[in-house]
Amino acid sequence: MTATAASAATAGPAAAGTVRTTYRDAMRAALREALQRDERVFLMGEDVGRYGGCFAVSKGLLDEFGPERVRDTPLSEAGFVGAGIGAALGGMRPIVEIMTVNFSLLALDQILNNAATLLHMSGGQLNVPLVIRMTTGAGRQLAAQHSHSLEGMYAHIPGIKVVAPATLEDARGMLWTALEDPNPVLIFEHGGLYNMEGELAADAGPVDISRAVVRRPGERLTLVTYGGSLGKCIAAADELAREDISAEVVDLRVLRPLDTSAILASVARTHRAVVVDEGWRSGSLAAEVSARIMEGAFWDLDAPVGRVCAAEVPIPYARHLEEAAVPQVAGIVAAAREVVDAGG
Amino acid sequence: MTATAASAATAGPAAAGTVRTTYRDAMRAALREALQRDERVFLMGEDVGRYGGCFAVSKGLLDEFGPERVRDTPLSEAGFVGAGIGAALGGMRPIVEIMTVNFSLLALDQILNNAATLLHMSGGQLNVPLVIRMTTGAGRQLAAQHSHSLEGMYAHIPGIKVVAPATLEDARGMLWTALEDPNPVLIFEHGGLYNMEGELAADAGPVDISRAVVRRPGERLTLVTYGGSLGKCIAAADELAREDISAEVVDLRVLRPLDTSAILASVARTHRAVVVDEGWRSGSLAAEVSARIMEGAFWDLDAPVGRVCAAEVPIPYARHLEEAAVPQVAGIVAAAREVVDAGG
Amino acid sequence: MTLDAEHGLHLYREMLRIRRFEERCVELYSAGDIRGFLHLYIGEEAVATGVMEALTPDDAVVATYREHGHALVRGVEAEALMAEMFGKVEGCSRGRGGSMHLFDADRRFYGGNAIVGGGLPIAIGLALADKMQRRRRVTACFFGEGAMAEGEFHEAMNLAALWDLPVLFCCENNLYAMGTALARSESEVDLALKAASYEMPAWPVDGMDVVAVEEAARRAVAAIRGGGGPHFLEFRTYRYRAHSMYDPELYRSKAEVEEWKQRDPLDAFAAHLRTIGALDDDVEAQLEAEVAGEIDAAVAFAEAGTDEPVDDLTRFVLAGEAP
Amino acid sequence: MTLDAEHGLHLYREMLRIRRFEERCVELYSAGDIRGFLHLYIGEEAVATGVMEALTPDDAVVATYREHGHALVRGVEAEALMAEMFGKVEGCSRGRGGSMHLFDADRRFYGGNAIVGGGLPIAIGLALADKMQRRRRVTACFFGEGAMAEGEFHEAMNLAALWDLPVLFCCENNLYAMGTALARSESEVDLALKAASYEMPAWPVDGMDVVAVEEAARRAVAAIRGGGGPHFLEFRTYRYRAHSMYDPELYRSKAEVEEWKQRDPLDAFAAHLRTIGALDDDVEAQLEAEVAGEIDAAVAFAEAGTDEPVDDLTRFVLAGEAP
Ligand SMILES: Cc1ncc(C[n+]2csc(CCOP(=O)(O)OP(=O)(O)O)c2C)c(N)n1
Ligand SMILES: Cc1ncc(C[n+]2csc(CCOP(=O)(O)OP(=O)(O)O)c2C)c(N)n1
Ligand SMILES: [Mg+2]
Ligand SMILES: [Mg+2]
Repeated sequence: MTATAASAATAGPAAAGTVRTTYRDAMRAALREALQRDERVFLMGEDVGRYGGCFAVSKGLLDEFGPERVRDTPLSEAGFVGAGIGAALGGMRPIVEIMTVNFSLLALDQILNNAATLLHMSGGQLNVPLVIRMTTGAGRQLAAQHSHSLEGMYAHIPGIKVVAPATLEDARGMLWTALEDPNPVLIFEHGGLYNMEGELAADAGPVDISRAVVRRPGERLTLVTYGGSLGKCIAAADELAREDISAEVVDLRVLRPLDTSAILASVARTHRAVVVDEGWRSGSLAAEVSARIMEGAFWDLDAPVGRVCAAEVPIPYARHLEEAAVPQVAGIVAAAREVVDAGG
Repeated sequence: MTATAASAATAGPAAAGTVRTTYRDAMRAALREALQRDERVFLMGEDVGRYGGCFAVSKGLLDEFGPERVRDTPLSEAGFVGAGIGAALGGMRPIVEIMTVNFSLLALDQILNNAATLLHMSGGQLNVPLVIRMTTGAGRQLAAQHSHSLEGMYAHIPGIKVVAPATLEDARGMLWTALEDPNPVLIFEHGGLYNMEGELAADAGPVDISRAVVRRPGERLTLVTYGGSLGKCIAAADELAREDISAEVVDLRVLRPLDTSAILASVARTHRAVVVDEGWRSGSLAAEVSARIMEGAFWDLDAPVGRVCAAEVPIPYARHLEEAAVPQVAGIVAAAREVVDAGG
Repeated sequence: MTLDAEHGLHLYREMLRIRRFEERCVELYSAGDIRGFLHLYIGEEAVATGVMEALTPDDAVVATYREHGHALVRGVEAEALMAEMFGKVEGCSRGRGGSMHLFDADRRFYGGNAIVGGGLPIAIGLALADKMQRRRRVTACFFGEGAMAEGEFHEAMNLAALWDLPVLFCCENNLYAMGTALARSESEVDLALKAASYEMPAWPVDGMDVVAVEEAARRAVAAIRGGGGPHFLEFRTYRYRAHSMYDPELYRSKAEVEEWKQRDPLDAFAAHLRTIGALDDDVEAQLEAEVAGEIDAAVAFAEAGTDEPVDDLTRFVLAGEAP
Repeated sequence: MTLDAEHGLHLYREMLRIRRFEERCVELYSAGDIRGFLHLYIGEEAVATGVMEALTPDDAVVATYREHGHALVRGVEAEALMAEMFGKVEGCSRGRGGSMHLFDADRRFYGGNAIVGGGLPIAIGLALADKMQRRRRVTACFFGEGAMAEGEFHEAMNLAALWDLPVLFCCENNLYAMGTALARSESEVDLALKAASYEMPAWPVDGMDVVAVEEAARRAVAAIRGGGGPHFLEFRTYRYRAHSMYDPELYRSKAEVEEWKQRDPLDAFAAHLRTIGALDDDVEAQLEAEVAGEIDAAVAFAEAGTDEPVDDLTRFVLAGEAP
């Protein structure tokens, strides 16, 4: 099962000093810690309070921290994201939750024209220490208005940071670091990961949000991925290993700014790469990764960099079509084989 | 002057049967023709009527066609773009004008979640024959909320077509073809082109919106570009020619779907390429072009594909900083030299 | 309005079709035949049923993700709806939309929109097309009270009023937006009053009384068709079930739910029909049997349905293209 | 409110500073020293002047692209403003923002927003921070009447009212949004009435009368500071000049403009000051000289300004990073 594969790859063997948890609970623990450690922190979004969070991430926090700091909002994405920007300017440390990335388009004006722009446009006077969390991705048969992966669009915007926790450690640790960052940080949580279960160090805490990480070392090719596709890449690497194709799996973790050196370092070793991204292929983050490999490791390459992305369609409801629309293990394995067989 | 360079490259030498005109007037002629030829066509947007269009493109059309068909809207981008979608579903052929691409973010929910999605999500029942025009790009010292080039973000979205007229012919000819298209078509007009002057065939009419075009043939490398950067690439090619570097200039014209075969055909001849794009570098359309060349012409390449894009900053007001932030002829020439000198 | 027996039975039957259809959907969801989100209309049946009575086939309907009932009473076949829920190509959206995205162009049923407030601008656009083409058609747009906090709602209301568009705004005020009570989402909880601030005729209607709903809708539609411009109706109703399938319902009391059930649109109306002698046990049994038959047939149709070929995945991304 | 001479002169002086500053800007624009868009406040000076009187340095201000006057009377140095218009690094935004994006964090002047309606959500967020931190500060948010058609306006109004936030919404109703007359952008042209639909105290004010503006602003600010929640003021005023620098003004008559000029906020107030003996030719001449001196110094400062090094282009894209 990809979920445990992913967490296993990161949590390592269950050891003393680890607890069994889920991505959802790890995220909630991070929220609780943030609310406890810094009274400037508050969580704001639709149904984060009384409802318990649309994916139950914030369940219980209302009782613990009250309606001021676990603040239910009306359906007003632009309004409450903008309010988060203003509150950040006013000295608070808001965590704004947007239920699903598709809805975040309603707030994109605030995010791009204000949050990402104010610091530079004001000549360095106004930084916006805001964290925005949202769910992304397909896999739950929620159809075309709830299933897209638009994080690549956000990764195009200067003035913000974009992270995608793919493991229990990162679900637990990225939030605090994001809150400490003086800039707007967007956290993309893949909806398919919330139930991912695994072992997490009992003392797990903040993690960096600047570096990509090799989740699985390998020699023959590099699989570059992030978020909901990490588990699939680990599974693909396992399958490739059975064919004696040793694949290295790089988890980008941070989608903006990209950790280019980590990508290039891996490709310098393997000379081959496939980028796996649940976003639509054209103009995907995968395209940027491919272009950077072109620019930074062209002479190292033994074959063209491959991409496994979402089909360029609105994600359909029917399970078989949804599965066909987004990267799957078999497709990753096939793409890896192709790249390995190609060229010299 | 780059403008005339661009138009010269397309209109050819002033001949009998040509008229001297501007990009703005060509666009207006296209609007007038559309309103005359098809009574289902109407133009809707902020200040398209009584004000005469914020860039004077629609000046005079109100008097000719009346306030029903040259319809001023309140400041409600999501509202009137959505109304355009509904009107298209209702049998009209709306042309919706959004003043500037930065403001279009307010309507992105309607464009992505509805216009681009309805046909597929309804199983083929509801196509949306809508045209949306907007201004894009820097160069007029309008600063960070009026100067960005976000067309690359739109080119990421399945279910729409995206075009960028860079010449007088295309300003004159793309609109009608877009209106005949059963799908939503976005037309990006670079603000720096409206005053571009040149010769246009007196009988200029509709042009295709499916193919990229070689604006200037060459052998040593390919400059792939579109929109506001075409004139700069032509000028760069002229300068390179003086150094005996023969550069081919490909005008993408259509940003979605990309005419990949035209790009690959050129690179197959020149074996080298630089992509020039006024969008921010990371996640740019240029990255997609580079990735496609990687995938489709890797073995033809004698050097890594280069990119000349906008600096990853909100576009500043100060002229010297704005100029430094977006591609300029000198930078294109330098990148071209580098690619030509690189490798074998 | 004096209610004749036949029409009364018709209304009751339509509400019953919605109720039983959705009850079956719940079973099928548990069985795994239906997936994704499933938003039930149970408790609110009188609203869609009454409003649709006021519309002609030529009018248009725009609804939300809670639209099974609207689709059913608008005349979309139960088979096509159930097949859609099953994700089958025989579904009304080829199985691509599921519960939240039901479409039927022939019946001018424009979905099935799951972006809260997202349907309103489309609705006024449909009405704009009618107005510009001098067609005397009406577009009915359904949305929940939660949508009234969204900017798109306000932009659409203003454009409709400003341009005098033939739109019937149907606010289904079931008091909650997921877990958010009206008083936590709107500073003005009198929604008809709020809508009136757009200079648009607006009034509240008992959404649990199908006759009151039909009457109000007919009045509004007649006015709109007569050139009276957009109208807004606030239907006061209640959702009995969870927002979607999973929902601990921490935000409201069981007692509140029970109270509303005392005013159940079907029970109350059935009782009334019995008093006027339009309904008795035999008729009721017969109705139930007919409805059950329709639903059984729909389920059988859906079960016998086929998956859309995977090769068709990219079909209809753009119109006028080969797959 | 009885007006003492000293305060009256102060108000007049502030309005004069705005008017003369912008008249100079027009010359500098023609000379090519100022580029891009330039939106003049001439005719509307009484609004910013009166409102700022009601604020303390601790309060916050959010304005639009038509904000030279607001910045000036808020206390941003004319030098820093003019240098910004010139695109110099000595400008209040390092020359990166220009006329539309004036910022001064020390004076809690949060710009300078050129997305119509875009500043309102930020303003309520600033107020939310004050409320959560139990600070008795007020955030004044300026916007034009055209912004009231934007969804962001409505979302912000509702949140402010719902959460009882200390915001003063200052609508500068100059009757036009570029070329679009109020009646073509709002179905309800009584904007105070419209705002009241959010259950928020709201009233119209003569925006050509600086004393009336100050009085209304003081009343509202006192109420807000006292915990009375958000207030909305509609300032009825008029823009004498083009929307920006290029504008054929096809959408209004010269006569209309002339009519409004008869009610010029400076002339009318000067006349009043003369009747109460607070102003005479000598004082007037002295004021003009002082203001001219300030502006000359600002222009000289701007002309002597330096360009930000191109190497600093990517500085401040992210905070806490080396250039
Ligand atoms: C723009 C947007 N934001 C959030 C959601 C998630 N969501 C789906 S339904 C819903 C509540 C809507 O409440 P209401 O409008 O009252 O309709 P109801 O569900 O009560 O019928 C929310 C928050 C969404 N679908 N779209
Ligand atoms: C979201 C958005 N849409 C359009 C514009 C272009 N625009 C700039 S000012 C303006 C008119 C605004 O009118 P109003 O709000 O009344 O302010 P005024 O200029 O009259 O002071 C328009 C349409 C913009 N800047 N932002
Ligand atoms: Mg509701
Ligand atoms: Mg105005």
